[in-house]
Amino acid sequence: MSLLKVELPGLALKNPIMPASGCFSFGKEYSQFYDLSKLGSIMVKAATLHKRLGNDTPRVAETKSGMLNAIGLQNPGVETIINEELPFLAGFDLPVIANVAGSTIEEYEQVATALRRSDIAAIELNISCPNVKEGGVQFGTDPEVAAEVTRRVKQAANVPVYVKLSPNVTDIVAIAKAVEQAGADGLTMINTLTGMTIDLNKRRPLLSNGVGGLSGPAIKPVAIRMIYQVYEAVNIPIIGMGGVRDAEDVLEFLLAGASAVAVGTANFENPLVCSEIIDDLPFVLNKYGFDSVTDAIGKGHIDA
Amino acid sequence: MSLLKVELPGLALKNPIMPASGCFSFGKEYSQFYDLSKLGSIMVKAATLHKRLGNDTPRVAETKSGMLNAIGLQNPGVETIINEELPFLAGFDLPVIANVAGSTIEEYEQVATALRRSDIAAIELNISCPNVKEGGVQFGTDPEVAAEVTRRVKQAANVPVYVKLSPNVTDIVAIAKAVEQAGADGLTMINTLTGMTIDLNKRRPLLSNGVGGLSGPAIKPVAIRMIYQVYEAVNIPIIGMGGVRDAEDVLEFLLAGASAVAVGTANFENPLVCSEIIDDLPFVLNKYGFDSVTDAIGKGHIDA
Amino acid sequence: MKKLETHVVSIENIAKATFKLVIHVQADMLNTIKPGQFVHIKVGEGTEHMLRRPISICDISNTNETMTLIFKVFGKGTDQLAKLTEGHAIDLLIPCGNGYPMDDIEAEHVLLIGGGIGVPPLYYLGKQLIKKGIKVTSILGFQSAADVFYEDDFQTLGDVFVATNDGTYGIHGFVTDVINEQSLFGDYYFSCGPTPMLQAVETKLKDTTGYLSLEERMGCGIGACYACVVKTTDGESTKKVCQDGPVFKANEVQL
Amino acid sequence: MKKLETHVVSIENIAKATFKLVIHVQADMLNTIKPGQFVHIKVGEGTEHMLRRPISICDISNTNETMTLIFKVFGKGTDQLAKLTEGHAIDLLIPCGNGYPMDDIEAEHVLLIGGGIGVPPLYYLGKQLIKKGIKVTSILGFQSAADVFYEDDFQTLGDVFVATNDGTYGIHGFVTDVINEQSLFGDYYFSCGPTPMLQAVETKLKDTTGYLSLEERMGCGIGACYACVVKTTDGESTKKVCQDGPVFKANEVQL
Ligand SMILES: Cc1cc2nc3c(=O)[nH]c(=O)nc-3n(C[C@H](O)[C@H](O)[C@H](O)COP(=O)(O)OP(=O)(O)OC[C@H]3O[C@@H](n4cnc5c(N)ncnc54)[C@H](O)[C@@H]3O)c2cc1C
Ligand SMILES: Cc1cc2nc3c(=O)[nH]c(=O)nc-3n(C[C@H](O)[C@H](O)[C@H](O)COP(=O)(O)OP(=O)(O)OC[C@H]3O[C@@H](n4cnc5c(N)ncnc54)[C@H](O)[C@@H]3O)c2cc1C
Ligand SMILES: Cc1cc2nc3c(=O)[nH]c(=O)nc-3n(C[C@H](O)[C@H](O)[C@H](O)COP(=O)(O)O)c2cc1C
Ligand SMILES: Cc1cc2nc3c(=O)[nH]c(=O)nc-3n(C[C@H](O)[C@H](O)[C@H](O)COP(=O)(O)O)c2cc1C
Ligand code: FES
Ligand code: FES
Repeated sequence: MSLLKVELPGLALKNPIMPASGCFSFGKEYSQFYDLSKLGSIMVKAATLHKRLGNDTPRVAETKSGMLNAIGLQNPGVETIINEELPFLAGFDLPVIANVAGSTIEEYEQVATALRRSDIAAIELNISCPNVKEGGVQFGTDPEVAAEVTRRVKQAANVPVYVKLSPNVTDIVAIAKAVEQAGADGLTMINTLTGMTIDLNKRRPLLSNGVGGLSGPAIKPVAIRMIYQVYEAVNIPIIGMGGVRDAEDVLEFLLAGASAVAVGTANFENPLVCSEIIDDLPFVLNKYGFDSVTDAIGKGHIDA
Repeated sequence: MSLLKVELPGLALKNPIMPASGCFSFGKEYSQFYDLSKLGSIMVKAATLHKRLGNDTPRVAETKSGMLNAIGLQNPGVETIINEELPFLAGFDLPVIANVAGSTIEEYEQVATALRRSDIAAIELNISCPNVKEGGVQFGTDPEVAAEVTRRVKQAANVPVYVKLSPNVTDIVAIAKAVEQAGADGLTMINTLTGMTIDLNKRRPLLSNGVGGLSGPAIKPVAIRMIYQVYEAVNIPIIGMGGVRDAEDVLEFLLAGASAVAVGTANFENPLVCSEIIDDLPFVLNKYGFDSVTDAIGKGHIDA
Repeated sequence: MKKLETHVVSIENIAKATFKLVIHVQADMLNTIKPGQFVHIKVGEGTEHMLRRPISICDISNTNETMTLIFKVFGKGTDQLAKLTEGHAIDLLIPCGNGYPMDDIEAEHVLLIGGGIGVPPLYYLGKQLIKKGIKVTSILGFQSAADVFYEDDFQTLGDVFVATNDGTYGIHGFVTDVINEQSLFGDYYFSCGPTPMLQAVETKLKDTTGYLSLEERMGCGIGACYACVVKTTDGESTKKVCQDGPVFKANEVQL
Repeated sequence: MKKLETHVVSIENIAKATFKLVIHVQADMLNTIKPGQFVHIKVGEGTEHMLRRPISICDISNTNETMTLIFKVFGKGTDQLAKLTEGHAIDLLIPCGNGYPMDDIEAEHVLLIGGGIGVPPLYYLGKQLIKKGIKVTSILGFQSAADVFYEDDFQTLGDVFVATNDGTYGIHGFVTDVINEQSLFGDYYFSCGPTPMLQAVETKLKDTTGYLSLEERMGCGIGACYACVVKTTDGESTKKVCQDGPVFKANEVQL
């Protein structure tokens, strides 16, 4: 299956498919459905310095071809993750990408520092979580702040750092360039769009947090547009995500400029989706005349 | 049907439902399906100073629970619109909202000035069209520029001016406040989200324009969120839009803070949709315990 | 747990907006199912509904190789499920959640206390309890006469008391009113229904060992997304309804 | 034009990925239909597909009160239409577009030149032409043998020449090759098919009066959204395929 191989900083991927952060926990539950070693990689759930209990429920709501979530970064804290969650994944043949979150630049640094003692292959720096009062999206909407977090986490980390961009900005290219200059090894995009739905009976926002992050097929056109624009402006690789649920979606992300693709919401619809996409991808590449994944990357651009 | 009545600057609406600009042309085609006098109002297609032929085709693409369009403001120019299109609407009992676009502040002013000689009830100032190279969205992404266009068009116009906001911004509240301060009589929101889809066979963006505007149910959560946030920050009324296709959607927009609601993409799915919503709305208001449309406006807010 | 693509054997409207859906499931899968578990159902085939819907398992039949679900039309998803017809394909995650602790029960007389769409899972539970020689008394609460279902089926398990909120059928009032009026007691209780009912039951029967089945909006349904958490009583940690529940010991979590 | 909610009478796979769909339509509506018009079909019931799909009217039967469409599975929407079954509901805008100018034709011998899914609308046109006593010769182009459909039906109208691009059936080549080889001519032609074919036909038959039916991606399908425009030959203005077309006089618009 060498036609599916992709080499990215820190990540020798046997295929470009991985579950997106927050949608796959630390893998254990989905390992009931298929062998996780089949995956290109796994982006595990966000880690903060200390345990967080997250937001009140309801935390999710369905929307047309999408969903809103406001989990609020619930996690047991980075130490527990290193000691109790990551060892399970060591039993599989795949590089792990840790998702790092925080409320302050210092917290981001501390989480990245703690992760030096783990076996992860890369860090996904989450400066784009819209579902927490402090920390998260404000780091991802200002190019200078985004660059500063990136710089500090790069110094703290001993693995390549991929910065996860927020789509809730006027100019995604400016943020992408700023974090590239600050030393990011790659980008992951997009995180969720900030949205809301109102419960007509209760006359209040349905999610206890008020707003939540919109994900799923509904947002795919926004993801493709942003990846397309950023691909033309930066020289670091992009891991794409936003609404992927089949191998043709994956090819569309590759053409837009992604070098690998993560799948989030679609795991809830179909727990086997990543495995099925990996099976289908060779046929889809072939159908559209591509020799390999790397052959398709960026090929949707005018001057490609 | 006084329970459906809403009074807005320049607009005495018998009900809060109107077709959204660009999705209903100047009404003639849809008048085959029902009597346009049934509508609360109509937002007609964008007018620029001179005739524009718009973008090359393909101009539309379907996406999951939505669509992309890049019509490119094709229109016969404001004079022809006044002389040949608007007279048809004079035969119906409804206030007309003209949509004003341009490539320069001067063009916006000139279109608004020309419209003094027409019978419109209000202007919708379109500073948020993502589908033209010049003019459009850049006026809608910077608060100061948005305020300046608003000020100049307010001076030129002899009817209330509603400013149509772009959702493609980091901080929609800042833009809303800026145009309120500049004298806007109301807001209409949201215009389309910038998106893209790639043709896997051609290996190029499907729309000839590359990017297009994403509309339809897919974007409703983003529209609700933005209206909810802006409602808490301004004192001028909001006409809401984005993904509406039934009377429950309309109620959700009212609860979020919209005083009236426009329907765009859903007209393509169902040419009778506005008429059907107007029929259903009294029952839906009743089902959820509201005495009237005005009773529901803003009632989804915590302190309502 | 498995993703199972199977088909509808029958569907029937058994009460106001309430449907009994019988689905083909092979015996080897049925044998793994414990009372109180649920299935997570895909609505339709496309992307319009990205989230599955959790529905409790109401009954199973090894002979027919079927599973019965009872659901009420609540929103767009259950409305679409109600339009399923015989032979139509259906896609489930099965079985989900923990179920009632059948092995550890040392009881002689169990109260089954169900409200509305909380009634269904208690039926299969009751069947299993009487198989173990345990006496079962059922207290079923509904909105009104038109909503009542499965009274006869529960009758085959033991005594049944039906209450309606508006008094149009059975006893007028809530399930807790029935417990008061009839001075019912058991050495164990199992309850499923709306949260206010569970709270009332938990308070009323505070000296009896009890288990409650909870509802929460779900994403994955398998424990991976943290959508469906409830706080433990001490407020220090959370449990997942889809994985640690839906059945919890009374007073284990905050209602 | 009307929004019509009706049902499927029959559906049949008649060639590779090609389906013949017969729909119930009442006679009073059928009487308004002109050859070359199309219907705009809603795909599924939910929001997943917000845009309708334009499909040409291939035939109508007043006696049966039916309309026939022939379509090829191309993407997700036509794939879903292919899964329709007898009796299933279907929602159409009908009739759309202008159709071929039947009343103004002063011709003795008309060439019908169709390619692939451009073939269907020519059938009902041909039927109407021979009713007017006009001689019809059909030239139908397909990819390969497996794609050929409706040859026998066209045979009832007059001479038929079938060409396939790969030579697996009929004449090897394009429809314009057939016109060359067989030295076919008429005093009028009507053509429908892929743009490169229409361009070749327009050039080849530049001295004959002709009408072309075009395809363009559509939004509304009724003339209100400006999605489906084509530039007029002078480049100064546009026409809408859905309203001014789909049939245009040769050389009226830029292909
Ligand atoms: C463990 C469990 C077992 C259940 N068993 C049954 C049963 O046997 N019979 C029955 O009729 N109902 C049962 N329910 C409730 C049922 O899941 C909801 O009524 C249903 O999901 C509503 O979907 P909808 O599309 O009609 O509503 P919508 O409001 O359109 O649904 C939108 C979203 O909200 C979620 N949602 C809405 N209400 C609930 C709810 N009460 N609980 C969980 N999610 C909800 C939906 O799953 C969906 O994701 C159970 C719920 C849980 C958690
Ligand atoms: C006036 C007219 C008459 C037609 N008549 C027939 C016919 O009789 N038989 C037949 O098989 N096909 C016909 N077509 C083409 C048919 O409409 C497309 O094949 C179909 O819309 C593809 O939809 P899809 O969902 O399978 O493809 P997708 O690619 O999934 O569709 C996505 C979107 O693109 C649009 N689209 C894709 N291809 C085309 C196309 N070639 N023309 C217009 N829109 C397109 C779809 O309508 C939809 O909005 C006709 C087209 C037009 C404009
Ligand atoms: C329930 C849920 C939880 C998520 N949690 C995280 C998270 O902890 N960290 C993060 O970076 N992104 C998180 N995301 C965002 C996803 O990783 C992904 O960027 C987004 O959902 C878009 O992809 P999709 O459309 O395939 O879901 C979460 C998304 C969902 C739906
Ligand atoms: C085909 C099309 C054309 C549009 N043209 C215009 C326009 O000319 N001026 C404008 O302000 N908005 C235009 N819009 C945006 C709509 O008015 C509306 O803001 C948007 O589509 C969201 O509403 P919807 O989801 O109900 O379609 C257009 C939208 C579509 C789909
Ligand atoms: S629904 Fe995902 S953890 Fe329970
Ligand atoms: S499809 Fe809307 S104008 Fe033709």
